Amino acid sequence: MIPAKKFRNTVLAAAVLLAASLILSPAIFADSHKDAYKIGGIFSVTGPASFLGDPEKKSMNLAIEQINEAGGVDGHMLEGVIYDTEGDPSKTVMAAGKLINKDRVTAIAGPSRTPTTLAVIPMVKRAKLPFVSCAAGNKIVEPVKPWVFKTAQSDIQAVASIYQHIQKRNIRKVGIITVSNAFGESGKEQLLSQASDFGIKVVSSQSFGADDKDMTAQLTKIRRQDPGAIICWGTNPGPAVVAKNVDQLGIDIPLYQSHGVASPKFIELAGEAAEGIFLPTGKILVAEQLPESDPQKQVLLDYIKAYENKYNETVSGFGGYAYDAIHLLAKAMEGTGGDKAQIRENLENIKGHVGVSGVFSFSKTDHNGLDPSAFVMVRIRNGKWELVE
Amino acid sequence: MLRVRNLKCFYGRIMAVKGVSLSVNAGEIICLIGANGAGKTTLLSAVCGLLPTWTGEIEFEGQSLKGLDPPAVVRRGISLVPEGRMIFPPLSVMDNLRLGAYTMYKKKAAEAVEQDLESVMTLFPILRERSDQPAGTLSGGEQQMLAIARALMARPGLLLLDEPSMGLAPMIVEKIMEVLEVLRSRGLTIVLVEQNALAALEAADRGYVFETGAVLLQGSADELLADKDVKRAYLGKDYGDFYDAV
Amino acid sequence: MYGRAQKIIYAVFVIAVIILGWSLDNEYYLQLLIFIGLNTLLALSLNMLMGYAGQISLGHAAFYGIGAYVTAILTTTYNVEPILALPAAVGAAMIVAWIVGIPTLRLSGYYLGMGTLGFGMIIHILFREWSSVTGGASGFVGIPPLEIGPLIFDSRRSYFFLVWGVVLLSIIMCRRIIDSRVGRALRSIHDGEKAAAAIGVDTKKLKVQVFVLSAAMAAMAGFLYAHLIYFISPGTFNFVASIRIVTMVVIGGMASIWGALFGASLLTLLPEWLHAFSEFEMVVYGLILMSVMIFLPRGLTRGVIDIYYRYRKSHDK
Amino acid sequence: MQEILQYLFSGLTNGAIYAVIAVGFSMLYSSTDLINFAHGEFVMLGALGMVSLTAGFGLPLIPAFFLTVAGVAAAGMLFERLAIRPVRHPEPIVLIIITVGASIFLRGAGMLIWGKNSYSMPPFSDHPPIDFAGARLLAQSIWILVIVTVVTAALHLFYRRTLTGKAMTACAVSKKAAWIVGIPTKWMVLLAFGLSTGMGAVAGAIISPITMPSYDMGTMLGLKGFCAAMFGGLGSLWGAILGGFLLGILEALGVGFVSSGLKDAAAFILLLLVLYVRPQGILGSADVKRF
Amino acid sequence: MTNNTNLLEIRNIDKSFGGVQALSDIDFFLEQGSITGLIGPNGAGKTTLFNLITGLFPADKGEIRFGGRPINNFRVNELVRLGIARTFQNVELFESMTVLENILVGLHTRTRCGIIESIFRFPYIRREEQQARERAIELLEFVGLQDYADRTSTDLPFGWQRLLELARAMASKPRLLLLDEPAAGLNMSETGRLEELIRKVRDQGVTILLVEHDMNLTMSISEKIVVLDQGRKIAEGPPREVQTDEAVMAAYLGKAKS
Repeated sequence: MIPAKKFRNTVLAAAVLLAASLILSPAIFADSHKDAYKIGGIFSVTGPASFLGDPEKKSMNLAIEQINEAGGVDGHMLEGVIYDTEGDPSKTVMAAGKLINKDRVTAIAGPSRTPTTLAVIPMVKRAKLPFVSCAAGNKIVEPVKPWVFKTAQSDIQAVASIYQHIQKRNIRKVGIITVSNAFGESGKEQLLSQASDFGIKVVSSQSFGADDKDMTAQLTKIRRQDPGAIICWGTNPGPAVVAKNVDQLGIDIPLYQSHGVASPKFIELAGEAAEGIFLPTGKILVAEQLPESDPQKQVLLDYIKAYENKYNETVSGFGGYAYDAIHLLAKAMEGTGGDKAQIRENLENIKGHVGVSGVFSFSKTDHNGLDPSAFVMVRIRNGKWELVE
Repeated sequence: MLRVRNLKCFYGRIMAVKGVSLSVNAGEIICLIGANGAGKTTLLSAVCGLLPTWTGEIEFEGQSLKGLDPPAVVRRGISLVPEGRMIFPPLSVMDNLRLGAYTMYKKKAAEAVEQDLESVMTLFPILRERSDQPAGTLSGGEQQMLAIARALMARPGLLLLDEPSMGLAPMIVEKIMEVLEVLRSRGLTIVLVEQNALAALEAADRGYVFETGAVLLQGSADELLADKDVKRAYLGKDYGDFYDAV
Repeated sequence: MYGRAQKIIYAVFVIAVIILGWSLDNEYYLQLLIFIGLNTLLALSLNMLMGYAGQISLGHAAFYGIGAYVTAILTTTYNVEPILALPAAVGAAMIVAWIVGIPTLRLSGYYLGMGTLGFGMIIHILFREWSSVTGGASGFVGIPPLEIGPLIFDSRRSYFFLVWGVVLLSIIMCRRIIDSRVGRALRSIHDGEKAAAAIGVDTKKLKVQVFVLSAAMAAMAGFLYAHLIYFISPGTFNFVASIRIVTMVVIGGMASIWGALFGASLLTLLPEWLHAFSEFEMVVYGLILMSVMIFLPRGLTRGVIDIYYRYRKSHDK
Repeated sequence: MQEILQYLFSGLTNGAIYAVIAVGFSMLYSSTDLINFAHGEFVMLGALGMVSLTAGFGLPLIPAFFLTVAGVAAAGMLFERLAIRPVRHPEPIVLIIITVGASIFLRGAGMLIWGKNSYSMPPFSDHPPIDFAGARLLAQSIWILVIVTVVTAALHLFYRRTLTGKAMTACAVSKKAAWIVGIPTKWMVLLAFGLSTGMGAVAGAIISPITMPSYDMGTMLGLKGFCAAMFGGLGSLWGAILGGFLLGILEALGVGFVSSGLKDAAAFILLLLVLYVRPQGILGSADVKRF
Repeated sequence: MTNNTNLLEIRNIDKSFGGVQALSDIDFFLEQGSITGLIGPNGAGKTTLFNLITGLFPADKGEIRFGGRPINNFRVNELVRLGIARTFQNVELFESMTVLENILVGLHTRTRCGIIESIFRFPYIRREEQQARERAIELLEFVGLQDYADRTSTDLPFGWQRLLELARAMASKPRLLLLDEPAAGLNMSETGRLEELIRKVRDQGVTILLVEHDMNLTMSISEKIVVLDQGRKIAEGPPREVQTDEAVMAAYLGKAKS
């Protein structure tokens, strides 16, 4: 009665299933243990946030190389294992799982973006693993989670820097235009919530899609409210389009950008329209112009030189997050023998670590460790970054 | 001119033509008649390359047509006026005609095309009147004329017509048959597939009667006209009184 | 009877799941298998619609997302027990599917594709822009672990059993539907909608019904996903995700339950393997997708079986 | 008033882009009944190819433009030859997956060739924005509008005046009828691919100065173009143009009068309504395909 | 003239497509338990009429009554429920299903299991399924295909596929069965078997409307013939009468030039 073909297929399927389960069974997976400290990296090397992930991956490798050349941590070499998240939370979780359970890393640096970081946090919490994110979103360290740290400057400080600057110039009304992704949204939140602290009113809040090609409609709408300045929050190439559109529409008020565009790429993309734009950034873009007294100057110049030598490309403002993360982790690993809890403890107690993105001083209540001095305001003039006071 | 030997055609696993042999001599009008589903259209499809799944032999002017696609068959000099006319409704009458000459243009014979246009428009004056109208706006009979004219534009040696009288008023059918006579007098060879047996046989020299994928009868048109079996192929056996009445 | 083969394979399935669940110590592999399970659910759900009923959907991730977001909002914002949020999540997806399905499923071919694609985009934009409720583009944080009475599914192993239990139930459910009167009617729509109608199948109603069912299964997967990751963001439910589900179904082989399992496994594992290609990953992935469709358009499982039979046939002669 | 004019300008610029992309979709559909989900990637190739040829190889604008379009068209034809023609049972779903695969492949290839960065490209002419009653229009937008008009007119003439164009229409009307007449339909399909992807490249090339092209720019553009094509009526040249401009203008007005965040949703909601009420699109008619 | 013994009444039906008059003023009826042949040359409107009766599209004008009840605006599946079944010219079997399953689909309107019931397989559903299978086997026996129940339907020889389609149509317990060229593609002996089968179906009380080009079959089996030509009814009557009708001869063979 059984249709022979169907029966055979069914049995075949059963056999395949059984075989698959045997193949996947743990005997096959031998885990490697080496005497090196393994540090995992998860960055969005490809995908929409590759402008972050790519330099971060390179900087992480650079940092590990430097540390190993200097003899490693207590004689242990560092070994980096880096996976690509493509900016996708599910993939990030997979990658983190692989790092934690298959590669058995001691600590993780990355991911590059806020949503991917948020997706990983429950895992590191469970795995009890030191974790240093490279993403900007404030949700990551607010509220403080024991195992979670971050090196990227927060939106809070970036927004504060901008508003301070605007306040100084006696501007009371601003229009904001933000990209409709996590970065823009987080910026928008801070821009709206901090405005009143500086006596500033947001008269119009617009958004644009990450792939949009023309923002004149949004800017026209902003212009109608007659603001004294426009603040754009996004990552390339959108803000460059905004800059060009502002130019095109002849809107003659100051334009502020976020630290999301803090790379030479922005100037290249926006071209002449970039002239006169203000933005808060880590000091890396203006390292040369820093006063000699600045503690970060030497660190920055060294990093820039090493990066540009190794990869033969201009340094961006983002790779530093991973560079700092690795150096912080290495510092915290000293004398721990690889004990994760110990490393975490050490991380929390690091004070005055001079990094690329600022001077880090962590504490029980502050897992970002940066103060507003991590940011400087720069202005673009003649296609160059110029430090403004 | 055209020789078909033991042709078997398949649609998937169904054999629609079951071993047909026939021959067409230059300058003849041959008609293939028989009820629906007798395999006439299938045979034409096989000849003009639309249906590649056949066995047996189809020769045109001594060369096999095996493995040729329709454009290649058209270039060899066989044009088909398909069942249902298959004109291009949104294109103008003129464009339909020019497309008929597609292979001619590709042979760099643009001048010949202009001559041919003139000649088919003389043959079908109505097409000249309507040359700028979309072909879809023509009446059924006009569309049929257009379809024939379009096929002629490729300068065929052999013209295959599939049911040119379908759905047309008797007067128009008559007119079309007259045109076929004219064409034959110009040296064109014609194979005519028809359900409308009487009109077709009157125009034709010889005929083949098909029934369920095979040739039932063949002979000169006059013989067939007189043959009672032709009617049988259409209206079924068991005539009884019918014969007496006729 | 036919049922016996069925029971054997279910038994093997259960044994395989149990062996894997107890023997695998590595959370990474458990997690990988959990994702395979979730993707299998998605592929099964779309397979009912696309493989069996022959209706394309390019927006299926929307239902996945609705399941995830509804439970996230209920359990986190309103502190509803997860187990109570489940019917709401699945029910919401079903209601949306019903409302959208009635006008959309009248379309066919690319128009149906476009209609479902547009629907998927709208839902995705809704997740992204309605930030006061959904957390917007940065995502929704703090979803609690799944608790059912005394059971707390907060370890990878327990979740593995949960997900694969649901997968098994879904497979049995799909199997039963397919082998029933409704299933035959569905398949008849796929084979020939005209003939199906001529035989008395109310094709319009049935298409909407299977769309709703399919949405429910996808929402179930979304529910499980939310309580697995504790975090969701709109990007997981975008157009690319919809296309990925379609790909799983087609690569595995349409109208085949085990094909759905296979397609889901392959498309979950493939990126893991392709890490080795690093920068070339996308290129290789695209090539694999194209080649499978060009050379084995009936999907890998069917394709291999076809080749096997062709081989057998040529040897029998 | 000035604002509305500015919205219209914004809509026209975006609309022109959508229109050219939609034409590519629509043209291919009318000839082959196929939706090329990789179309957006050909737009990307056009834009980045333009950048490479001008900035990288220092070619002047005009030869670079034609070389780009020709190159991308050739790539499109190669794609047809290698990935579409061998398909034995060209069902929509199989073709969808193949073109989706192609789009992933091309994006990957784009990433390998051009890296992950965005590029900048100078406008075709260095002219300050033009002022109309207080609303400003970029010189490049005018370039876009002019080129779109020229290309559309050229296409129109190609389909109406040339034998090959008419043959392609004939193929679109009925492949079988065209075949019988002696038109090599396979070649026509190949040509349709070349033209369609060439149109994609035109779109990419003309928008390269205002979009800052990168390897992943194609997906969203492709989707919007697809939307526009459906909107106007799949398979109709003027439908695609109309659909593109309508979509662009509606988006701009949506930003102006509704909310910038929901403008994408507005486009898709409108699309669904069109599909429900008039599936053949605004200009398309259910049974006649005509370009 | 409503007659109780008339199962189907076609009254003054008009139908046009885009300005082309496909049917005009068609008027005839089918007597309960009779076999009627519908013939005419290509393009006469037979298929259009078929589609009107089976509810694929509505008539422009006129009325169709089934069992005394107007059915003009009924949907296809409702008509099946009422008892109208059809077969297709090109045999539209469900290719992914076995022979038995094809018949089971045919029983769709005579069973009632829904999605929920199918998932839980309640006892009465199992019983219904069991009965359906038994009924399906009976139907296969009726057409002589019982030994091939588990074959894939499209693996059958073409002639058997016709029989299968007929059995599938019978599964819905029709009162009226419309056969669209059932003999197309069959050889002589298969046609003979079909003829026998059609009579057997009629003997079960099913009224049959037959469109067929095989005149031998049509003439021998039908009690009445309706002839259409160019959308009009040109003759109606017993086979012999129709065969001698001059209008019919002209429609088929054309007029000789006089």
